[in-house]
Amino acid sequence: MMRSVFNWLFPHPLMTLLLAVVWLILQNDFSYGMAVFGLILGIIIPRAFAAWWPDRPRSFRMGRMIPYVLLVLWDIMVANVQVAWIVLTRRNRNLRPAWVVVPLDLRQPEAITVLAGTITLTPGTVSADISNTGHYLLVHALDAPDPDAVRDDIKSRYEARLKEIFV
Amino acid sequence: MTHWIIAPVVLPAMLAPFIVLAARYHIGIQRVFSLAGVVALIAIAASLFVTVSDGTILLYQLGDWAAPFGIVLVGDRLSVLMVLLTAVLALFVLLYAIGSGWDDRGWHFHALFQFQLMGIMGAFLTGDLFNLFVFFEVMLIASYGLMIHAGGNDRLRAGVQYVLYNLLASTLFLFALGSLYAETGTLNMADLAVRADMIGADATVGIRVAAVLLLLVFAVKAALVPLHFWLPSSYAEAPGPVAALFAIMTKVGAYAMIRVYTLIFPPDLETTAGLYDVWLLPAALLTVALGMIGVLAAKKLDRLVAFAVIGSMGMVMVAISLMTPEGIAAALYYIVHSTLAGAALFLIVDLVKSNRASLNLTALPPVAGAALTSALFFAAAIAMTGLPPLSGFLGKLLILDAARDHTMNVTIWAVILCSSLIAIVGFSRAGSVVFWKAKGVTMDEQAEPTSSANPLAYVAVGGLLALLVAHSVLGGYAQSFMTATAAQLFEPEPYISIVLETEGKLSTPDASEDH
Amino acid sequence: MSLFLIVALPFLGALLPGVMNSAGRQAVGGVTFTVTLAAFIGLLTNLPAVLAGELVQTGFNWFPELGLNVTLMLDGLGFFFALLILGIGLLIIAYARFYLAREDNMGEFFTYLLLFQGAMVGIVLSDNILLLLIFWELTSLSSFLLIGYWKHLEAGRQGARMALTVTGMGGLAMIGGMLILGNIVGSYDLSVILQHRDLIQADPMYVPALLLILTGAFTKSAQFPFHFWLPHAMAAPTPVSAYLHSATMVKAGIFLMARTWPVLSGSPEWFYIVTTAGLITMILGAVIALFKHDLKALLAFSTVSHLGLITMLLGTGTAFGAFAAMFHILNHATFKAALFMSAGIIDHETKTRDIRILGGLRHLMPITFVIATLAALSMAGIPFLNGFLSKEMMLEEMEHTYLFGPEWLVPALATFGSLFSAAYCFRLIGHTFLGKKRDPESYPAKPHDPGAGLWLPPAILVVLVVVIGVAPFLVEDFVKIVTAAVLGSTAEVPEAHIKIWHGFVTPLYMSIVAVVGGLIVLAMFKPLSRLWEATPRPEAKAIFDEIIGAFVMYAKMIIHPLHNGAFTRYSMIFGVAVVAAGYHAWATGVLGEVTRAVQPVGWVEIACWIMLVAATIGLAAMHHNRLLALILIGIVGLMVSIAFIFLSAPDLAMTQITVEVVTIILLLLALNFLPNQTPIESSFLRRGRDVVVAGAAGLSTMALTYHYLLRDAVAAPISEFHLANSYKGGGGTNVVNVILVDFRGFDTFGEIIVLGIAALLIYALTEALLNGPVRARLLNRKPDKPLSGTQHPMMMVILTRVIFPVVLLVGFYVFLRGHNEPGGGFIAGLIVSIGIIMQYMASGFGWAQDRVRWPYHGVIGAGVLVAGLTGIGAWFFGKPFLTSDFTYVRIPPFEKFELATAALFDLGVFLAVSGAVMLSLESFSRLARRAHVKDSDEPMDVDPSKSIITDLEPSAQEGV
Amino acid sequence: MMLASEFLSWAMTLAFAAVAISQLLALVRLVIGPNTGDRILALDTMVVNAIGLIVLVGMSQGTRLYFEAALIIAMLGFVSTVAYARFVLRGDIIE
Amino acid sequence: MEVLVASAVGILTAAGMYLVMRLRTFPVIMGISLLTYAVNVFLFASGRLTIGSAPILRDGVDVYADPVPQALVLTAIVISFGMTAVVVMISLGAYLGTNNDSVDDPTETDQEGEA
Amino acid sequence: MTMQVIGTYAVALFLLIGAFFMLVGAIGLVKLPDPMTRLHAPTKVGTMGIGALLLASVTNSWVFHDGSVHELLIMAFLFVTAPISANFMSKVNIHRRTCETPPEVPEAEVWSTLVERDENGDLIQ
Ligand code: NA
Ligand code: NA
Repeated sequence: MMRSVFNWLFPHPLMTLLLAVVWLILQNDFSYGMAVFGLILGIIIPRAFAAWWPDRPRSFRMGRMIPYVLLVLWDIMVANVQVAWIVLTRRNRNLRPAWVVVPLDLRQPEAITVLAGTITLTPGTVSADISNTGHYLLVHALDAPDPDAVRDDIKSRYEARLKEIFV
Repeated sequence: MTHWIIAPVVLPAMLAPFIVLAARYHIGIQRVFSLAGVVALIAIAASLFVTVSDGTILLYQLGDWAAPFGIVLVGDRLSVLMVLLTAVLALFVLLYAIGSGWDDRGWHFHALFQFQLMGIMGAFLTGDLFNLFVFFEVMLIASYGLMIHAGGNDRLRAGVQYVLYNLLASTLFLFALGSLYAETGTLNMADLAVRADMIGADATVGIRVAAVLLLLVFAVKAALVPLHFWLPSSYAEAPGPVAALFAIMTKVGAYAMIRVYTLIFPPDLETTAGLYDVWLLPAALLTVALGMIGVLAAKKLDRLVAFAVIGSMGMVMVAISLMTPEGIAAALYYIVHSTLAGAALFLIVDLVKSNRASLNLTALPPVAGAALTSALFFAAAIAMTGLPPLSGFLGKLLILDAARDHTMNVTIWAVILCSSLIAIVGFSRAGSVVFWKAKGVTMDEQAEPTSSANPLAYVAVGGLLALLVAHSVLGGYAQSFMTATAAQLFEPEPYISIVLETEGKLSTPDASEDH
Repeated sequence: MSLFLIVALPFLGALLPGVMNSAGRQAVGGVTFTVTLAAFIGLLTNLPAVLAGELVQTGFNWFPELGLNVTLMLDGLGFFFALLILGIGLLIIAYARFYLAREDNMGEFFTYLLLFQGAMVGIVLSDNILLLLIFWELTSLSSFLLIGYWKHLEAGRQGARMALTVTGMGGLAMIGGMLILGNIVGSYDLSVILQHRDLIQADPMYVPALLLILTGAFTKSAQFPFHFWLPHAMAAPTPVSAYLHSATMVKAGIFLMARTWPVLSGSPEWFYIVTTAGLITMILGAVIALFKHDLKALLAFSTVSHLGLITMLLGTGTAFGAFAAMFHILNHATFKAALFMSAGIIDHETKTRDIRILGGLRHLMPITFVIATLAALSMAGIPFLNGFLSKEMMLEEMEHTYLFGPEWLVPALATFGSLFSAAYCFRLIGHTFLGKKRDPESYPAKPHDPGAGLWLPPAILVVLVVVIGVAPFLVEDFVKIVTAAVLGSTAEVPEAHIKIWHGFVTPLYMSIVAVVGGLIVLAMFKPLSRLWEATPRPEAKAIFDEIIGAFVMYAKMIIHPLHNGAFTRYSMIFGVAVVAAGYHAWATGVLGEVTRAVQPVGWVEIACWIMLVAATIGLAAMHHNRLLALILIGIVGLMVSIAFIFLSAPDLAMTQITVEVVTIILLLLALNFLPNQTPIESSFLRRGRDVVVAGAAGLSTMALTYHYLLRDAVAAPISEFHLANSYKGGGGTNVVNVILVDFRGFDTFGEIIVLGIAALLIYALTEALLNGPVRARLLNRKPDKPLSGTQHPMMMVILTRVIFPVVLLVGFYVFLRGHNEPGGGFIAGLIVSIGIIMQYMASGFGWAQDRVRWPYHGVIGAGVLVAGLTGIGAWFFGKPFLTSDFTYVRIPPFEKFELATAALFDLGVFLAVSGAVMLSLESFSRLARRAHVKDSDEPMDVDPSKSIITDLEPSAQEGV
Repeated sequence: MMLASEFLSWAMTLAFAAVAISQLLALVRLVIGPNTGDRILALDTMVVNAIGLIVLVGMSQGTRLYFEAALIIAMLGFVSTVAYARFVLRGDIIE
Repeated sequence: MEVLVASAVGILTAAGMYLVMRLRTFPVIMGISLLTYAVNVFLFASGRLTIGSAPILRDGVDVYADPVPQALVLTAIVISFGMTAVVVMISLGAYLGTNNDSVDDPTETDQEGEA
Repeated sequence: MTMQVIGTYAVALFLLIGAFFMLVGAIGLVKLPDPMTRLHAPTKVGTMGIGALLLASVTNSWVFHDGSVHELLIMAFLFVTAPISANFMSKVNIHRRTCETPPEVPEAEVWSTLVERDENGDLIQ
């Protein structure tokens, strides 16, 4: 009973939290009243629009998400410098762009999306497409003399961690 | 403060969304509400008319903000006259739309109709120039909807041009408004009048351009040649009752011109001297001539009437361009006449259309129910061509008489009289082809299934013609009202002082003038 | 009886015949006769006053400002004409009752006839010349209806139109003349005008006025060169011809000349114009009449001729001339009406009016023969008949009239005209009635005298013909009273008496010459006729048709190429007109001093400017690629937004950005159905011309902008008040928002209505298209290019699901703070709409539509109602519409916050905007729904977690 | 302090310049294309750069008033990019 | 600064007018859009140009950009959005019905009448 | 005082970093040889550039004003939306064949962009 009421109120508790935080940041006002107001909105909006996100993943490990985010941010910074270097110094004819096909172990759309987003955000690679069954990800690499290495890197560095987050 | 003066705007503005919200699937309920609304509008307009006919000027400060900071509605003789005319026209048009079933041939007729009324009423009542723009847009966009009501390829193609041309005009309107604000720093018409007068003779370029751009905007609305190109096709292709309602739309342009060029840029204002008096009268005469020549040249009855409307707008504009009290009074008399006559003609054309294979002016099988329809056409044509005894003739006489002392009086008389002749020839040709030739042509084997219009449709047309008769018989009374109206327009001080000196929220009466 | 009633009776009575049509022909005819009789008797009650020389007057004000009042007067002249109109009217009505066929609509006929009668009586009794004009034109209109009465006859229609055109033209000319006259005298009352002969004739506008008024009179009375319409009017039923075209209407012009005689006549202009026109008309009419084979045509031209005669008499400007004219009017009315009715009888009985077919009828139709012969002989000027008397007087007057050339010319011409006049009269008698007796079967129908109903009316007239002819003294006093009325105070009525025998004087010789000559001419008719036929002569109808045809052709040449639907040209003319008028205003004004300093330019501004300009010019240059054009317009929008930010207008920037997104979505939705390329169609020259026009427009706006930017307004702008009172009176610190929802909330109210209407229109048109012929086309539509198979990519679906609630939150945030910070209902509405559109785009129409809980129609309606009711709410506090109020409240744990009615209004704005945007876009995409792809219930192409390929699952077609 | 603020204003100028040049470069790509994809990309870049420009303007004017505008572009700007792309891919952008 | 704004208005107007005179509805609508931009900037400029002083009241600040033209332009933007949507829809309807997106309408004079 | 000096330098530094990366992104957009490689430069380098500018703004607000972090939201939005844009632009390139054709997918699958559908929208196998 309590459980179902909770589920009804918080179809996605993380979203409630996210909205409350966004509200506070938007207001630039981290007062108690604002937080309460933000929470109220965080409850109302997902509740009212619950139908727009069916089949949410119920198991999502927030704790493992944070190190993942930090890792990605670090990778973004490093890779940015690399790509900048390539753009500024490398001649076009010395560029080795390549398609990389990444077979996926992940099955949840949310998880795959996060992986694809991560790949895109880390410079040098772009998630270009997915296969019609969703079992392969097509990635384009700006400069990849060894595409297989890129593939393995993606799988080990990101997908493995995501498997831990989206169980 | 009485709230009645805003009722002509708010009533349709509330009725329309209500219809959309609550009755969009029930044509019967829509009709009842729409009709009731229009009847109420007439009652309101009539009582306002009584109120202002003694010269009272009604002021309504929206949001309780004093002019020129907020928007005001002003009801004087002129605006209330136009409101009443619109309400009365709306009733008969609505009756026709219901009687002929036009309102049920597409979606949202009644909502659009009410919105259209709201726009027109607002345009007549507002005392703020930007607000006038907004109401123009309300009026126009509703008219787009009504014009293409029920769809159809020809109508849509004509609609495209109608909308595009009016978009150009709206753009021009904004240019004019920007110029005016840049030059004067205000938008209220009374305040504009005060500030336009403050502009010195050493810097007149800005205000002159602004005045001319505004004039052109209204000229487009009034279908003044060469800015009339939007009219023929759109009026011809619009559904009958819609074209009939549009008869008032050109008058909005005439109204605005009268208002702005008696209040803000009166004829004796030095800074804008030599602008409209150079161009307006020749253009108006050209409009009269072109309209009536168009009547003669028309190949289809609906376009013939459209050109007649252009011609009659030309008559109105000739009277306005005289810029004398007599001229304005004549223009107002003619405006009422031309609105009723134009509307009646478009409705009659629609009656013909529903009973004839096409509106082409060629011999075709007989028009069913021709006797009544042709009698109505004959009467309306008499009115439109300015033959006695209907108000067209009287209005023409008034205009000719008003032009007596003008330097170009001979030209004016010659153009108007010759154009009348052309119109007579054109209408008699068309009428005899459509109604008389009928018996000469053998019945077509595959005669179109004719949809005979409901008696209500005939009541509507008859009503409009009865109004024309009343406008003629009681023309003397009408004319003394118009004369009083013109006098009020040429004595704008009470208007200006009422608008600018009435206190509103947080304002002192002279707050606007102390800087 | 009151003069009003006399004029009004026919008009009021005109309602009856039409109404009583079902009561039978007898009733219709009877009521018409009764009405006329009543008016006739009413007129006679005024006879004593007229005989006493009184002027009967009555009137009331109608258009006092214009000087158009209903004033009537009755003097001898008016009485005379009214008597003719009503008296002959009675006979005609009786005649027509029997003349009209069963299938003719008698009610309609008599209605028109009474209208005409009323108008005629109105003309002759009017004291006000504007009123007279009204009746004048009414006779044209009613005669149009009467001539065209037999609608199936081509000739009738053409004759009616010709008559209306010619007399209408005259009427319009007369309006001009009357206005001038009124202008000179300062009154439109005849009784006043007639007192000002000297004033009028001294005025420089006298001649134009005279010409215009005479144009009216001549057209109406069929004087040369306007004579040609009358014969064509003969297509009318014979009673109409008899009534209008001989006895009454055509005499209206004569009446007018007689009426204005005291002030217009006597000048050389009058004399030369009127006399000449009359003389020519008289001779021309007589000659043509002789060679006409149609009885009615012959009579028509004879009428033309006699009208010329009367005109000529009036033209001389002498009292005797006027006297003779009046007398001849009386005589002509009697014999000509009788002749027309006789012709009608012949037509009715023999079914032909062709003189060549007729002949010998005296045996078969003796009564008709007697009537017609007496009338014709009177017309020929045979003694003891009234025609002789007035013709003698005419010849006497002509004897001392000198026009041009030698002294004998006018008398000789008058005699010549009379000669032909006698000739056609003899021909009428001889070729119709005389000749050898023929078998009745040799006519198109077996002729015999008609019933009394038909012959009695002309018989009565012929009795008058004879009585007046034998005992002219019976009418002499009356004619003198009439003449006195014509002359007014300008001249004395002549002493002369009307006598049959004057002694052996010149007119008698002239008369004899005419009669004898007439007989000789008739004897030589065959060779003369051959000569006539062989002579080339202008055919009036052909000329008229050609003129009208030319007018129509020129009208078409002007109108159709000008209004050929070429919007490109319409818009060019618009541009040129605006630029020209604006330039004129600029060039004629005085350029003021620069009062504002130019602000410095940073090079970011320059970069933005370059981008804006490059995108704009690129758009104009590369618009043929429509998708590229859309991308470029996106850049223009973006740059304008940035400019707004740079120039301190954050609200504008936000609105611009959001509107831009929605617009592009909308245009892309439309472009899906449109060709992707715009073909290059206009020629190089055309494009060059357009560049010039566009360049001029651009330069103009640039100059104008620059002009205003460097100068201050004439007084401080009203916005100072808004800045000062926004917080105090509107409760908000975002002045733009306070203006929008409070100071100028009424604008905003109108604006959301515009958006609402736009959405309703789009919805309505979509419905019309989907339920019309277009639907089939949409269903069968094939994509014009290969399409990718990816419809709802997973990545977008998932990420927008995360974004969506945040977008809603931001929307709410923007809405809430709009009153104090950039934002507000508009922007919030657009943000939320775009959030929802995102879902439509990501997960598909069907999927998203299933999740929409409120119909967009309702949202729009509710929005407008909320805004409107917020405004109305103020009424309950005695405040005007849209008066705002606000208060600050504090509910723990929240900070103090503001509650404002403006927020409620803004909520209405929010609802209306979002509803309108969504309804519009939904409608657009519904067009594609029926197009080619079935909707999917699944939100994404691929959902690996379900281990199925959703696309392979057959899914039901989504309804719309 | 003097040095720091000078450095800041110099950096600000440089940043403005960089954004301006970036925009112009993107415009070049947009005009030369050659593919629709390139053009959409160029537009997308310009939209993102515009955010940077707005942030810079806000910083240089010392105001936060332009934050919402930048936020909206960041939040909704991609919608038009997606719309253009969807148009190329599917013709119908809402299906 | 003023020159930039004025010339931008001029160029937007010129390009807009040029496109308005094209033969197909789509470029004409583009042209109207450009004209709308032009007039919006013009209307905005009627309050003169002010940098860095948005009309949002702040303590101690007394120089603000003129808010009235901003409000007017906001209204104008929204209205012209509605108008654009409508004209796009109507021209689309006309195109779907006739398979012709010419803005010129030659059918106007197609019918022959009695001479 | 010192904090403010450091803060000022930090702001300037972030500005320079942001400016640098934005410029690099734009240069890449112009310079790189084909549509797919061009995609890399602005979508990510630009993101980094904006990110640095936003950090500059945040720092600036803490140094000179009463502090704000809401710029982070902009960054967050960009990070969430950039992959969608990149994904779609890649799809455009693949669909329009304006890039090197991607390798075949193993196991008889196809890339969803290259899926063909019949007129009814059903997949063609
Ligand atoms: Na297309
Ligand atoms: Na706002």
